[in-house]
Amino acid sequence: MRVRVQEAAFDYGAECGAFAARQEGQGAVVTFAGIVRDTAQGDLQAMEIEHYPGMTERALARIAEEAQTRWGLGDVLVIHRHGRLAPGEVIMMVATAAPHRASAFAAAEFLMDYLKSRAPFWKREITARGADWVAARDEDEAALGRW
Amino acid sequence: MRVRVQEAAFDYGAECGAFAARQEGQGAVVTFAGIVRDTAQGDLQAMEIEHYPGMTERALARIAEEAQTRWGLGDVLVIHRHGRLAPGEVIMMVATAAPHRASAFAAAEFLMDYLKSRAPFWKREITARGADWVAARDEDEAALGRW
Amino acid sequence: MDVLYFAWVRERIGLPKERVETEAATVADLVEELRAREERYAMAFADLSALRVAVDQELADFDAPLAGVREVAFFPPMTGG
Amino acid sequence: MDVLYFAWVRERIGLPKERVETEAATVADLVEELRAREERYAMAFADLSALRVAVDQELADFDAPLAGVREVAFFPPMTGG
Repeated sequence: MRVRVQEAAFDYGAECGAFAARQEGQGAVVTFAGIVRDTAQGDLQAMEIEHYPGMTERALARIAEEAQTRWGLGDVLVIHRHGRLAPGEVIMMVATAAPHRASAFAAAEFLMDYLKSRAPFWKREITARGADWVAARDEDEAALGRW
Repeated sequence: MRVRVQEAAFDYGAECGAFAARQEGQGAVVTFAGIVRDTAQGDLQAMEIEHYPGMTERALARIAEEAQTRWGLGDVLVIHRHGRLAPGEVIMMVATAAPHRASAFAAAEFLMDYLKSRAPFWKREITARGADWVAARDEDEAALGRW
Repeated sequence: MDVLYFAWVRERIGLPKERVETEAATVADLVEELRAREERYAMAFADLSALRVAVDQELADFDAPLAGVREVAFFPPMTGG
Repeated sequence: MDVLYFAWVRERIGLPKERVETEAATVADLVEELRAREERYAMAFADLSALRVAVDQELADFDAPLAGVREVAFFPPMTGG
């Protein structure tokens, strides 16, 4: 299990490749990548991500541990960036490995649902119109109900 | 949308990286990789995958098109190998890109469920004990019921 | 028409593909003709619930009509992914 | 104890962190003390349903006790991922 919180960019493809290559006895790998999406107006200059150092690492480690235990994962990886990102950049990723696909998919979705609403990150969109904090979506909170 | 059926190995990490890099306006990328898993006895020498040339490409293209339409995907990729593979090798992958994670996850699971039971591939495990065709699992057929 | 066999169906019958001249109206009729040929065909087609069929590269049922069909394939349930 | 503010709570109050000497028994009591200080605190804490709180880096409720606590943080609902 690995959890990384960092300002630096990371190579999503290289992380996926290395993760899959180190799985022994696992038949299924699922990955998710969150990408900085432009605004509806197409004028996004940057996405700024604030976080709570210390609590962030603890929250992510706990979520990853719970996923690993609950679905008997062979491995789990979480990487989340903070700071200033450009449109198209990868914000974060998770990867899960399990004997069969159902567990790998469920665990990855669980990780994402909890990470979205329970890990202390806050996004702000910077455009020529100003800087706006991204509002939490009701469906993200509601998504936790299924686990 | 890209569908590839090939005997040659492919670089799963490089495919993930290139797929994520070419997404514009999509916030979520999900990938799945199927890996050759050893037998319970730990004596797998190779996995042989037979397929039905012609029908395979048609079936995969149709499944990918349906996923793209149904979940409004920005992009979808399917790669599946045939021939002889060693334990630990990547058999196949799918990747989906969508504005939000729920669509990307659902489409990837749909692709995998249909690909497992509706694309003409047959796996055979080669061990010192002989060569055994892998039996279809009832839960794979049952998984189609949810879509 | 061309008749194709895959996986253990191919192994039991002993060939991957053959040309079959038939007046069979449906896939099920074709199966009856094949079964009557030789023991290896009877063995391969012993349990139709363990078999799948594709007609012109589309999955089909055993009651599918064969008029105008160029290619029929028989194989076990698929195990890709 | 240390009191931390993040995102728009930090912006409204105008600082990321401050040392607060308090006898408040619960988070809610602490919020009342802070609200009474200045308008910017009253503004930041106007609608508690829009806020989340962490006590010693664990998510908590507003009725959580503060005995022995070293760090309290206030912030809006999280938007990671």
